[in-house]
Amino acid sequence: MNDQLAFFTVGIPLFGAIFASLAGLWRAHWCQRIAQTAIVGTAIVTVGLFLQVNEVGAVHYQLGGWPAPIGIQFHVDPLNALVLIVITVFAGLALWAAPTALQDELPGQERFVYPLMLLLVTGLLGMTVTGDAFNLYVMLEITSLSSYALVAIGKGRAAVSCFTYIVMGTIGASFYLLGVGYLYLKTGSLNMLDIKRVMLEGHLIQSQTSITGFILITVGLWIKMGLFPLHGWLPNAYAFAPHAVTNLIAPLMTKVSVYVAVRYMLMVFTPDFMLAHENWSDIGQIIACVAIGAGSLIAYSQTDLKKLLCYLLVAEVGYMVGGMWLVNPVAFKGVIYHIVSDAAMTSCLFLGAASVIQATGHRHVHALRHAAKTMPWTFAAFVLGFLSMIGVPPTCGFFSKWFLISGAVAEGAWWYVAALLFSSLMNALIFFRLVEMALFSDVAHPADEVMDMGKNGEAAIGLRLPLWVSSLFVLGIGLAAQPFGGWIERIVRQVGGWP
Amino acid sequence: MTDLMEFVVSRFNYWIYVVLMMIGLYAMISKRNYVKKLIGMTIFQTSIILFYVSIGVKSNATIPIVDHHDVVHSEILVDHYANPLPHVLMLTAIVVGVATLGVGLAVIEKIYRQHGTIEEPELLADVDQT
Amino acid sequence: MKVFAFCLVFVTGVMLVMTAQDFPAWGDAHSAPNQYLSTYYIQHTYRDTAVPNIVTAVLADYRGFDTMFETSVIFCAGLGIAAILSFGPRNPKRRKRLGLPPSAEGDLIIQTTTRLLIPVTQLFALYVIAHGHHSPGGGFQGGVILAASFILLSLAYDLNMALSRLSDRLALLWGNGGLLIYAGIGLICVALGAHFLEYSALHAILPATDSVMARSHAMLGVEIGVGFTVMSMLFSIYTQLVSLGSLEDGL
Amino acid sequence: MIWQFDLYILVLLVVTAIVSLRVRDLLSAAMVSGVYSLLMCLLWAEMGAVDVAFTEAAVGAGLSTVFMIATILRTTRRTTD
Repeated sequence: MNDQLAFFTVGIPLFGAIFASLAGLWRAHWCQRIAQTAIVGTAIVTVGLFLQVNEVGAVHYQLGGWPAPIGIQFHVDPLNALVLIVITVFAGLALWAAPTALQDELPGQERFVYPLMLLLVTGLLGMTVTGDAFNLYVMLEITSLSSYALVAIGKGRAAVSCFTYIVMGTIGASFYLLGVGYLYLKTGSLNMLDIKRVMLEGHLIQSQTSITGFILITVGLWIKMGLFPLHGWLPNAYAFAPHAVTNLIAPLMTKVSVYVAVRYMLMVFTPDFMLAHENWSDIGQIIACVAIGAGSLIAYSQTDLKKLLCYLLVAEVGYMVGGMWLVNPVAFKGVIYHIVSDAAMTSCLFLGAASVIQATGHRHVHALRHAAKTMPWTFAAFVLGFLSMIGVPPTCGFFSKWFLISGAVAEGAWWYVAALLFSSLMNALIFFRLVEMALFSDVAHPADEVMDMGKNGEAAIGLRLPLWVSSLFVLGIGLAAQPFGGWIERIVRQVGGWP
Repeated sequence: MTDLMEFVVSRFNYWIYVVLMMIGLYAMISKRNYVKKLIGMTIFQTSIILFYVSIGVKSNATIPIVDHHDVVHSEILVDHYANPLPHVLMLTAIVVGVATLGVGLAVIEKIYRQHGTIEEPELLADVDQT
Repeated sequence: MKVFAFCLVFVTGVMLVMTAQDFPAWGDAHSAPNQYLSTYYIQHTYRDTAVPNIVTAVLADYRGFDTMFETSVIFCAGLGIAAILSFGPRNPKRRKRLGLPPSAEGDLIIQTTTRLLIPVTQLFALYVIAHGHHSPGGGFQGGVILAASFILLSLAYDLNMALSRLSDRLALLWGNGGLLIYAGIGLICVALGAHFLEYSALHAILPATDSVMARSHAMLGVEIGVGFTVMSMLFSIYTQLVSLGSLEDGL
Repeated sequence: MIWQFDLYILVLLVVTAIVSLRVRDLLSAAMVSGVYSLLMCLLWAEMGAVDVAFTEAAVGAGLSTVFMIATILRTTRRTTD
């Protein structure tokens, strides 16, 4: 049974989606249980897979029994086993919070929402686990389609935002598809490892076609992860989606796209390929610095709580892209660590925002007024997430910044260091603005009257529990930073071929 | 001159694919009407499919269905059959395209139900009001 | 916006045109993509699977996992569109028909012709599904034609008539069923100790087959599953779109 | 394959693509994009990609156009661009 584990990571949520949608035809409340059971099962499988891979090294699973370049194969190394665990854990938290969040917003929609959520998780897991470039496109599309549908279910501006998301998302996915076509044209293969082998053996890696393929894939993934000049769809789509959906897609979708980009850099195009073009690294970093600066600045000007967090997310994407383009093992350690820690803190922050909005009924940042008094527990977890976003030591955000900065210092990329510090500063400013509202609410403010603030209690327990668990993750990942970071660095050196 | 002609003619599929892709991409970005944007999306996606199909073309080759006679009596000559792999990939891409189109049209209907228009400028004005 | 879009598109176009000079000549049988994997498929497909149509064999067997998720994409779209349109305020004032005559009684000639045409269409669709091993076609194309026959029914009569033959509930059931057939065949292979979708293991339970014919038969099963899902989901998408999600009062 | 035929269809493709985006009546635009799909299907059939052509004829020229027309009749067919 051990050699089938890789398949079950994708298989369990897929079958879960089918059965959840079947059950929805008769008993809508079964959907939720099936979805949660499926995600717990997947989590167990991914942990088992992680332990197995950590012991024996990379595992390959041949679908259809055909050997690698002929058929599709799953490629699981310790790095993507880690990402698989991250996906299932935070998807599990989102699904845990989903029933409470859905109750107010979308009553009677469970029979559609849960199967779509499971299909989304299936796609994310598939994108991480697959070793085939075209299969990744199919997985990307199933992820995108389910997220389009989930975003568009929302009320108000959700539909208009979703249309922009569809157009941009299709451009991104099509660019990716075109890039894969260029690689196929040059190598005749679709398997990632095989593409790398053919390109290295035939010295095709510096040909015009391979370079264009790389650019197309990179730009496609940039659109998918919402890097700054291409981020237009992200804030509105995530902010106006139903809370249950935002909790699921905001922590995971951008991270998985970043992971796919990391994988293309390390596994298909080698680090040597990146270093052969000296100005590329600079261009990547300039874009990342602009993204970090712009994301933080726009976030400061937002008055909508969820939208503010979305712009912070845009800045975080800049961190990871900048770290990738430093092309050194320490920076890659920072990127991988940041994927994990950013999933934890965005999960914590968006769950916190969902709790606050659910408890007060308002999405304006003024919803946080009196929060320290009326909902201390919810607010405490929210503060923990935000401290991590700033980078205060015991939390995981500090260590990810630390690793990224030490990677940047080794390369002498001072602008990137400056952008990271600037972003910390801006996050601190935003944080103090929010804390001021929550703590010093004795000073009268017109919003109290208009929004009828200060009379609500804590958020529902169904939202608070996942919120606390995610804030514990924020702390736990930070406390385990040293051994965990060392382990990541060892794996990154192994995968990227650094000594 | 003949070199240039040959150069153009020998790759004209690739030139046209680039032109169609540019038309589709331009429409997706700059058209104000949402249905027009989706038509642009269809053109964009089909142009990529055209690119893939062009990869697999072999001159003097037939469709990729093996002749029983060849199997039994002689060897299968690879050059006689078009490359099947891009065709398989593009079947999947067409399906994905129609699924995306369907979701896009559903979103357009929802937008029209809410705002009564599918023109971007009027829509954004309407959204800002509410 | 237009100038910006034009510049962006122009830069992309120039990059792609420059790259096209590096491509192998058009129709070159010895270019890299036409050599490496494609040679294997052309030479071995018939021996491995006993299916002459290489595209069907690669689609349903060598890259069957892709096709399973392609079916899931359609399923996902059907589910998602039902979810998008089933919710939200319906504003009756805005539901006026633009430039359409009031819905009249169906035309007798059209209805009679449709009644004659539909059985033939559906029979042809079944042929396309079943004969996909030997000629162009397969589950997807057949499913689309089946869906088209139902759409024809709803156009010639009205939406309720077509929905009485294939209601949205039933469509979802069929869609699930088709996907379950596909994934279920894969799971049976796992239960028999092989990899997911490794059809050759099925010869242990299919009577009178060897491992090559087992692949061929399993591919037929898989195509039938694809056909179910595609038919029901595409028809469901049409009914949702044409009635603004209300499932009454079609065109 | 016959390259003259190829070239002719390719030129027509560009023309129909531009027309479908320029025309101001959405219903006509949908119809012209159906014509575009059908030409594309011809081109692929002629290139030997019969399965792809079959699918495009059924999906692109058939169902996609039907979906688009259904939506246009349910919303609006007028546009200013």
